[in-house]
Amino acid sequence: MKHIKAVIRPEKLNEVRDALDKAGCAKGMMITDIVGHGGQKGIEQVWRGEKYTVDLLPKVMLDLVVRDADVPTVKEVLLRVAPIGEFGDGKIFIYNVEEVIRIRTGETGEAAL
Amino acid sequence: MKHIKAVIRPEKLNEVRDALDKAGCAKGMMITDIVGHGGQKGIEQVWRGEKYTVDLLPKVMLDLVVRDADVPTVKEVLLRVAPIGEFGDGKIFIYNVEEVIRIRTGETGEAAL
Amino acid sequence: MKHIKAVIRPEKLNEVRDALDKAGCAKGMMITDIVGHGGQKGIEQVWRGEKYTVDLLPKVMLDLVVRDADVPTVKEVLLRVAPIGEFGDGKIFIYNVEEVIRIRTGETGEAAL
Amino acid sequence: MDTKIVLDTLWVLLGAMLVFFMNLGFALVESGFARSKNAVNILSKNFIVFAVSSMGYLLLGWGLMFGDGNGFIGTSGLWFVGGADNSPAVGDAYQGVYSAIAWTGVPLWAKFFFQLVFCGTAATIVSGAVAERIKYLAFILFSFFLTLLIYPAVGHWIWGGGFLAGLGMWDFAGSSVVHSTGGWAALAGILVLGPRFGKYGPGKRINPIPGHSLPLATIGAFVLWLGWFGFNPGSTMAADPGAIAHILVTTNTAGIMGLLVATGAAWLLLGKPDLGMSINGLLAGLVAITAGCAFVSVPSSIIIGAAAGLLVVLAVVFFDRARIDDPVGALSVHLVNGVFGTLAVGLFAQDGITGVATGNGLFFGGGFRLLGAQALGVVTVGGFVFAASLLVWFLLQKTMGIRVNLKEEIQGLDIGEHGNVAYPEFLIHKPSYHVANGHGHGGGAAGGGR
Amino acid sequence: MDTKIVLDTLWVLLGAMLVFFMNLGFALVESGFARSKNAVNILSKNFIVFAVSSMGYLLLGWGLMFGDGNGFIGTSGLWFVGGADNSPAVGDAYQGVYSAIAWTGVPLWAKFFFQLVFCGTAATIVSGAVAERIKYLAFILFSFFLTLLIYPAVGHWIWGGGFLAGLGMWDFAGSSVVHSTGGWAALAGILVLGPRFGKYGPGKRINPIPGHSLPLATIGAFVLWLGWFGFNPGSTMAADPGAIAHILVTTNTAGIMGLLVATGAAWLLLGKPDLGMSINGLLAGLVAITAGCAFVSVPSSIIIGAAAGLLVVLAVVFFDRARIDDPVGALSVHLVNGVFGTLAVGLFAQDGITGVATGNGLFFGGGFRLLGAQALGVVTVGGFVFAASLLVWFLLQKTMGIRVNLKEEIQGLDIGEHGNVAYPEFLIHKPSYHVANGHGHGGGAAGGGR
Amino acid sequence: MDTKIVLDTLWVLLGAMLVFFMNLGFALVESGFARSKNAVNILSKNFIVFAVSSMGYLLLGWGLMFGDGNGFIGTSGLWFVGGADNSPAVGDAYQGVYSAIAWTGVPLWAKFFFQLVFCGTAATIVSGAVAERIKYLAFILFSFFLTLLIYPAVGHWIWGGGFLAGLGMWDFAGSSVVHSTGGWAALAGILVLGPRFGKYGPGKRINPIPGHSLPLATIGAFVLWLGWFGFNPGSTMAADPGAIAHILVTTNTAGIMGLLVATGAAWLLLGKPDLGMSINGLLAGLVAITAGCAFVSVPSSIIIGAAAGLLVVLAVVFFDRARIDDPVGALSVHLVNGVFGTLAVGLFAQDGITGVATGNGLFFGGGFRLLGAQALGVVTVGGFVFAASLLVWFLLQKTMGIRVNLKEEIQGLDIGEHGNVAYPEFLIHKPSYHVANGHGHGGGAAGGGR
Ligand SMILES: Nc1ncnc2c1ncn2[C@@H]1O[C@H](COP(=O)(O)OP(=O)(O)O)[C@@H](O)[C@H]1O
Ligand SMILES: Nc1ncnc2c1ncn2[C@@H]1O[C@H](COP(=O)(O)OP(=O)(O)O)[C@@H](O)[C@H]1O
Ligand SMILES: Nc1ncnc2c1ncn2[C@@H]1O[C@H](COP(=O)(O)OP(=O)(O)O)[C@@H](O)[C@H]1O
Repeated sequence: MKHIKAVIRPEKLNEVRDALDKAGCAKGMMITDIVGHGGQKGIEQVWRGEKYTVDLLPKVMLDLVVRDADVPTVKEVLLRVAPIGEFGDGKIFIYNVEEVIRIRTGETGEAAL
Repeated sequence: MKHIKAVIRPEKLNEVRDALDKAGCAKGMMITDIVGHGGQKGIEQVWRGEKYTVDLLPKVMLDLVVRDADVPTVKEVLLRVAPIGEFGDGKIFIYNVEEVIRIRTGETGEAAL
Repeated sequence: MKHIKAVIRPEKLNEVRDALDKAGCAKGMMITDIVGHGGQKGIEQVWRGEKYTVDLLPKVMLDLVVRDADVPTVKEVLLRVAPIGEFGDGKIFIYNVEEVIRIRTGETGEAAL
Repeated sequence: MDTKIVLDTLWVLLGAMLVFFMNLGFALVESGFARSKNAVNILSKNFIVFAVSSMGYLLLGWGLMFGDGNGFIGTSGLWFVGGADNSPAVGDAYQGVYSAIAWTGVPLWAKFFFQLVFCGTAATIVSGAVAERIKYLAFILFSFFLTLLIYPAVGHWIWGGGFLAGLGMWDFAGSSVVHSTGGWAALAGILVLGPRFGKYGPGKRINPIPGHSLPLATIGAFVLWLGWFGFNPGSTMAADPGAIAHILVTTNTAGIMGLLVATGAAWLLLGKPDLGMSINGLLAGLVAITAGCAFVSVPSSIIIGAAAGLLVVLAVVFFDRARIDDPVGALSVHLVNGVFGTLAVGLFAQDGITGVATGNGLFFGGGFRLLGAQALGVVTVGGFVFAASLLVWFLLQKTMGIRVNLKEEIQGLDIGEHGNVAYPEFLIHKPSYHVANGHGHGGGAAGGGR
Repeated sequence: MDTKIVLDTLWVLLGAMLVFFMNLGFALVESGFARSKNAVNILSKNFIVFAVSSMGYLLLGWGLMFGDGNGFIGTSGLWFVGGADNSPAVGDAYQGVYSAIAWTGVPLWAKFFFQLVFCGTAATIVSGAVAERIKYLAFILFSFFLTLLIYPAVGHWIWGGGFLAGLGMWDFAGSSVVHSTGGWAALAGILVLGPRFGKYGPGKRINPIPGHSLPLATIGAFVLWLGWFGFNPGSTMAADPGAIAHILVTTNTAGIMGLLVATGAAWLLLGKPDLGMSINGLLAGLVAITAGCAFVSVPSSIIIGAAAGLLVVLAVVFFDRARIDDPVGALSVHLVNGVFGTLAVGLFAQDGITGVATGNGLFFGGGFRLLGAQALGVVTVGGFVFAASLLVWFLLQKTMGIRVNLKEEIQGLDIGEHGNVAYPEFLIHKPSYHVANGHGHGGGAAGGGR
Repeated sequence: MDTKIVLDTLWVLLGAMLVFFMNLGFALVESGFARSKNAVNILSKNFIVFAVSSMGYLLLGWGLMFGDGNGFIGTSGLWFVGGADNSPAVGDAYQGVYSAIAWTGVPLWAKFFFQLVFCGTAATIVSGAVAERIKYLAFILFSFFLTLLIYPAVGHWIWGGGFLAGLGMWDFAGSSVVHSTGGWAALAGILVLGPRFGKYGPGKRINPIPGHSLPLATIGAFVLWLGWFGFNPGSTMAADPGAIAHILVTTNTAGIMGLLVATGAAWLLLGKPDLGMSINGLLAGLVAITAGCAFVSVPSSIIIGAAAGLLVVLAVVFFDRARIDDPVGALSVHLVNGVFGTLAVGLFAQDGITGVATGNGLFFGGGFRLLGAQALGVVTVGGFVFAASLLVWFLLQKTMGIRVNLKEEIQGLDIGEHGNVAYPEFLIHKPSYHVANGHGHGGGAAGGGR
């Protein structure tokens, strides 16, 4: 099994979820609100007369653990739906998972996904 | 060393921590508030006349890096304490960790846990 | 490529970012607000007459995916800048990353970092 | 100094202060009902709107509304409240150009400030309805024209000795003058602006967009409730004990009935007693009694309030079905119940109940005479305010544009319009949900966290 | 119109508005002191409770309290404030069935509204004490009975010409009538409901459950402080300059002493000047001076306030040790200090200090006569309200149930009872802690984030 | 009872209550403008400061300010407002030791409470300026000395029949007595304390430290706006209809001009209409008109307010460049505009405009006489308050220390000083940013989340 970590724009979350649902390859997911930076530049703000740039921008981190066979589909979906074509579209990182257990039943392996 | 990521019900966090303490196998942990979904269905809400279902539910993500030898104990504790027997009890994912360093001292490996 | 997860003191975040910038080895990062505990003791608080100790302290989790060649530099920077020499300085965990993709362009591998 | 003048001035100024404080109430209800990414924008609008109204009404609005003139508009003492006036003289002793308001024996500046806070209320109603997509500057300019020209015209007709008053229309504290005027102006704005991005999906799909803070909204509701005790009883503009006590009780009674009935209706229809609907219910009851608070009995106020509570629930659902996107329910509260309240005078009025010779309403044997006058007022005010507002909105749209661009709307107006965020230290995320009447994930691409 | 009537009416209505505004204060203190997952529920309760009280008191409460009758209850003009009454006539000129309150020369509806806001206060006190576990509907029904029957009975005895007044008991603005009545009703509710899940662990373990927003609670405290300037000085129900100025100062002085002493006591006992305790201290001082504000000197008000500040700290600790789970400290503030304040009249009263012939208290040479009457009042009110409330709570429990189920309690009442959450966009998590007097992680299974 | 006494008392107490409520306004503006990790501390300071002021002013402050004495200080009836006094007698009928305030015919306790709330305002101004680094106890003690000694001295000179009044200086509602006094005391405190950790970087670098909640700050601004309608019109201490209506309008007009001009200036200078600056602009306009509200015309109030709106924007920038770290802009609002407002009387006064014989200001043909007196007042008050405050701050620093240690400052004062956190359930993080005028990441080591 693989762990796919995708950092995406918060406003794309719902679209991505819909697309993954349709592709039938995301049985479960974890969503974390993070801030990050990569190539994207920051947002200018003002505080009572002083300008500054908030350079850590809000992103959504999507963590999916999927069967090895589903990895290509998930990648394809993400690359299709998540970008708007500007800096800040995000990245995908893939890791190996050694074991998965469903807490409710104790099932392990792909059955637990 | 292994990284054990457990997604559990927020209301079980304290019980789980107590049990891990007692089992003596969690020297440190990282706790993140996430939202997620798996088999559990959402919560119905109302906003001035419109009903909707919040389908991403709050979960707590517990990240523990432990000695290989402690993995079975941690699994046992989690499977015993975390579930209430309904959808939404959560999952356990296990990963390999290549290196650990304690920032304060620079110690590495199991000594750093 | 390696995934370096560093749990540090929130008040050290900016210094660490500056130092990583200078070292030129952090093209991007993910920052998550977590709570955790390790060796550090909690903070005493009061609520209308009852004392208690908040034992999960706020930490910042810094996730960097870097080229293998950059790992030593990042470690060096973190060990130099992040600690104040007291319990609670945090830890570094290193994992293997199997694949990286830049969502905007579809580039993969080190080119995507 | 004549004691009555002192007493009346104290009462008028106390009332005016309470109504002024309603600006805070509106600011909080509206920002609580909106998303956090637009909270600074809404607070800014509600913060500046009273300043803008103060300018517009001082500059010209007061003169148009109360200056002597014809049945349609004031033509004397127009600028800067600068006409001749020997207030607090009343009746025959009065000499000046603001004779339509010479019945109340308080100093000119007391009259002005009291009328100003009402004018400001009309402007602030618009704010919530056009929230989460309008340009800050466009809102400021619209408010200026509303308080400079549109509101004063309507006010002249009904309170400034104009033709509607002459035709026997009664609006004690402004269900029409203030609330429906604000409501019609808001409706015009909503239609020109269009709905918020992501509010309506394909087909019949309606995406609820929950507000970000019910505590803020609730504080606002209480502040408005308090303010209404200045709004209605204060509109006697005289410290008449019997009248003000009566009005206070009819006002409160209608408000609580609106609250109770809207809560109950939501409970029955939706299965849960939704707090947002309870708040709208209270406000609906208060708006509905505003025209008639001095003309109807306490039992009648129970009925009016209860009807308002039901109306507001239905209206909220109606406007959503009609795809008229009103983020805070301003139309359902102020427009629908402003109209209803004005008509209710024609139904429930009892001649002279607090001393005013309104004649009786339909239910008290007065026949259709009063109801007819009220209906005429409703239609005239509605037609004029809606048309005039449409015109102003269109002019603004053609010249400067009134809607922020899509990217800014998605990111939130706070950054785009103000360079501020409301809560810089809090972790904020957009809730994700499924909608009962649609499929897929709610909000679609309706925009991310902060 | 008689000038005195106008003056008195203005003062009474100003006071009433300030007391009305205390509803906001209670809403904020209580919701700030509770967890965010129950905030909508508490706001909803405090929002609807004044509506329910308005109904109950209009329907029958006023009649039972002030209708002419016997020493125990009013029996005339019971329904809908509908009895004969020629207010604002006073004294011999008065003709009507509400003669117990004919001493104040204001219109009937002014009397009604002023008394209503006090009745509403009693009901709102209960809300905080039973927070975080009671069913919304059960609270609504209890409030209805409280304001329809229980409060009016007590009110009749003390303010409605009933037997306690006859026995020489004095309660100027309601330490007993309002605060201890609310407190006893709350105590009964707490006992029937039981503590919140997770509040008490095995052995002696007490888990503190911190509230979610000290800013909300602090806003509430300031609003209550302001409101008390209507509560106490307004209770003259007449614009008597010397008396109202005196009462304003004794009220403020007792409040600040409560605040200072409670802060100091917390600082010494706990090592830190806990803001929550400061807030409770202020309120304790204000409650304690409520009975005696018009009967004691400014120096005495210093002592009463200081004692209240100490009492409230001890009471908070006591109730927690006794496992009586009162999330906001309502018992410590309103019950304990309502009782103390009533007794304090028997100690500190100075005959005629603002013109009322109370006789002197124990410390001013009056012996035990007054103190005895006060004590009798305390016991009678306590016995009756506690018993009657227990009965109502039991009936509600048997018929509809008064406590939400455990799952709902853990998830939070906002979702279960209202289908709303207070802050849909904020990331919220339950703080995790160790308790000084226990072991293991605090809150045990006391429920997760949102 | 003389009707005028009743009327005046009602007005004075209403004004006093409104000014009292400004404590809430200050608490919210200041805590909203500060970081969440210090919110409990700021709320605690603002909550206790009125209690401390009440003590200090009751104990001795009132006596020093209004007790008969010499031109510099009161010497009779010093303690506990205990001197002989037959208020509400006025003029020749007055017998007592507080003759400087015998012109207003209200009871002694009404005079006291009204003056107390002004004294409390001066103390609360300091709170914001020294925020986020001062020890709670040090602030309490400073406030005590300020209200016990420093404020009363200045008050005596100007309002207590002292030498500045004798020299023809006029300060109607306290631009100098209250606002600049608070401002100078704050400046002294800031200089002794030094800037917050992380505020200024190497070179010219200035790190903005955004406040944590603009909604809180906005609520506060509205509450202050309302409060000012008590502050200025109430300072007639008599229910004089013409005067109070006039003052109300000049007050509001100056406030809105401050708001509009500051918003516009920020828009032009920074590209965005920053809400924080709008709030400071409103307050600047209100402070600037405070001295002259009864002495200038409505058109003049427009100019004064507009100038204040510009001044405050420049002052905020100036103090930051000068590395005088004032987290909430208290100096720019209260000190700069308190001074400006005092001088503005010398420019814009029109003799007898509301009946007071001030003589004309420079722009109305009065020459430099009045302006000279005002300038003398500004310098004298500034010199004395600054020096006396410096002394007190130094004494506190030497004995107990006035600044929390660095670790506590970084962690936040809420934990260190109070053992509380403002929002225990919310996830809070420090925003990270780059500053336009520096390099590297803003806030440097300026401290983490909570
Ligand atoms: N090397 C990296 N390690 C960790 N996170 C990264 C890395 N690169 C990017 N990210 C995350 O992805 C988000 C989007 O990346 P971004 O630089 O905006 O993409 P791009 O510029 O390639 O379009 C960042 O905000 C950050 O959180
Ligand atoms: N395949 C997965 N990948 C990532 N996270 C998952 C996955 N499956 C479940 N989760 C996480 O675990 C949580 C609990 O899972 P859930 O489906 O409720 O468990 P189950 O239905 O098996 O009892 C989810 O909310 C989600 O955050
Ligand atoms: N074994 C571990 N697994 C997961 N997270 C850990 C572990 N040890 C420490 N941490 C994280 O690192 C943070 C800092 O660790 P801490 O114990 O304070 O370091 P030390 O005591 O070694 O200086 C903790 O709050 C926790 O979030």
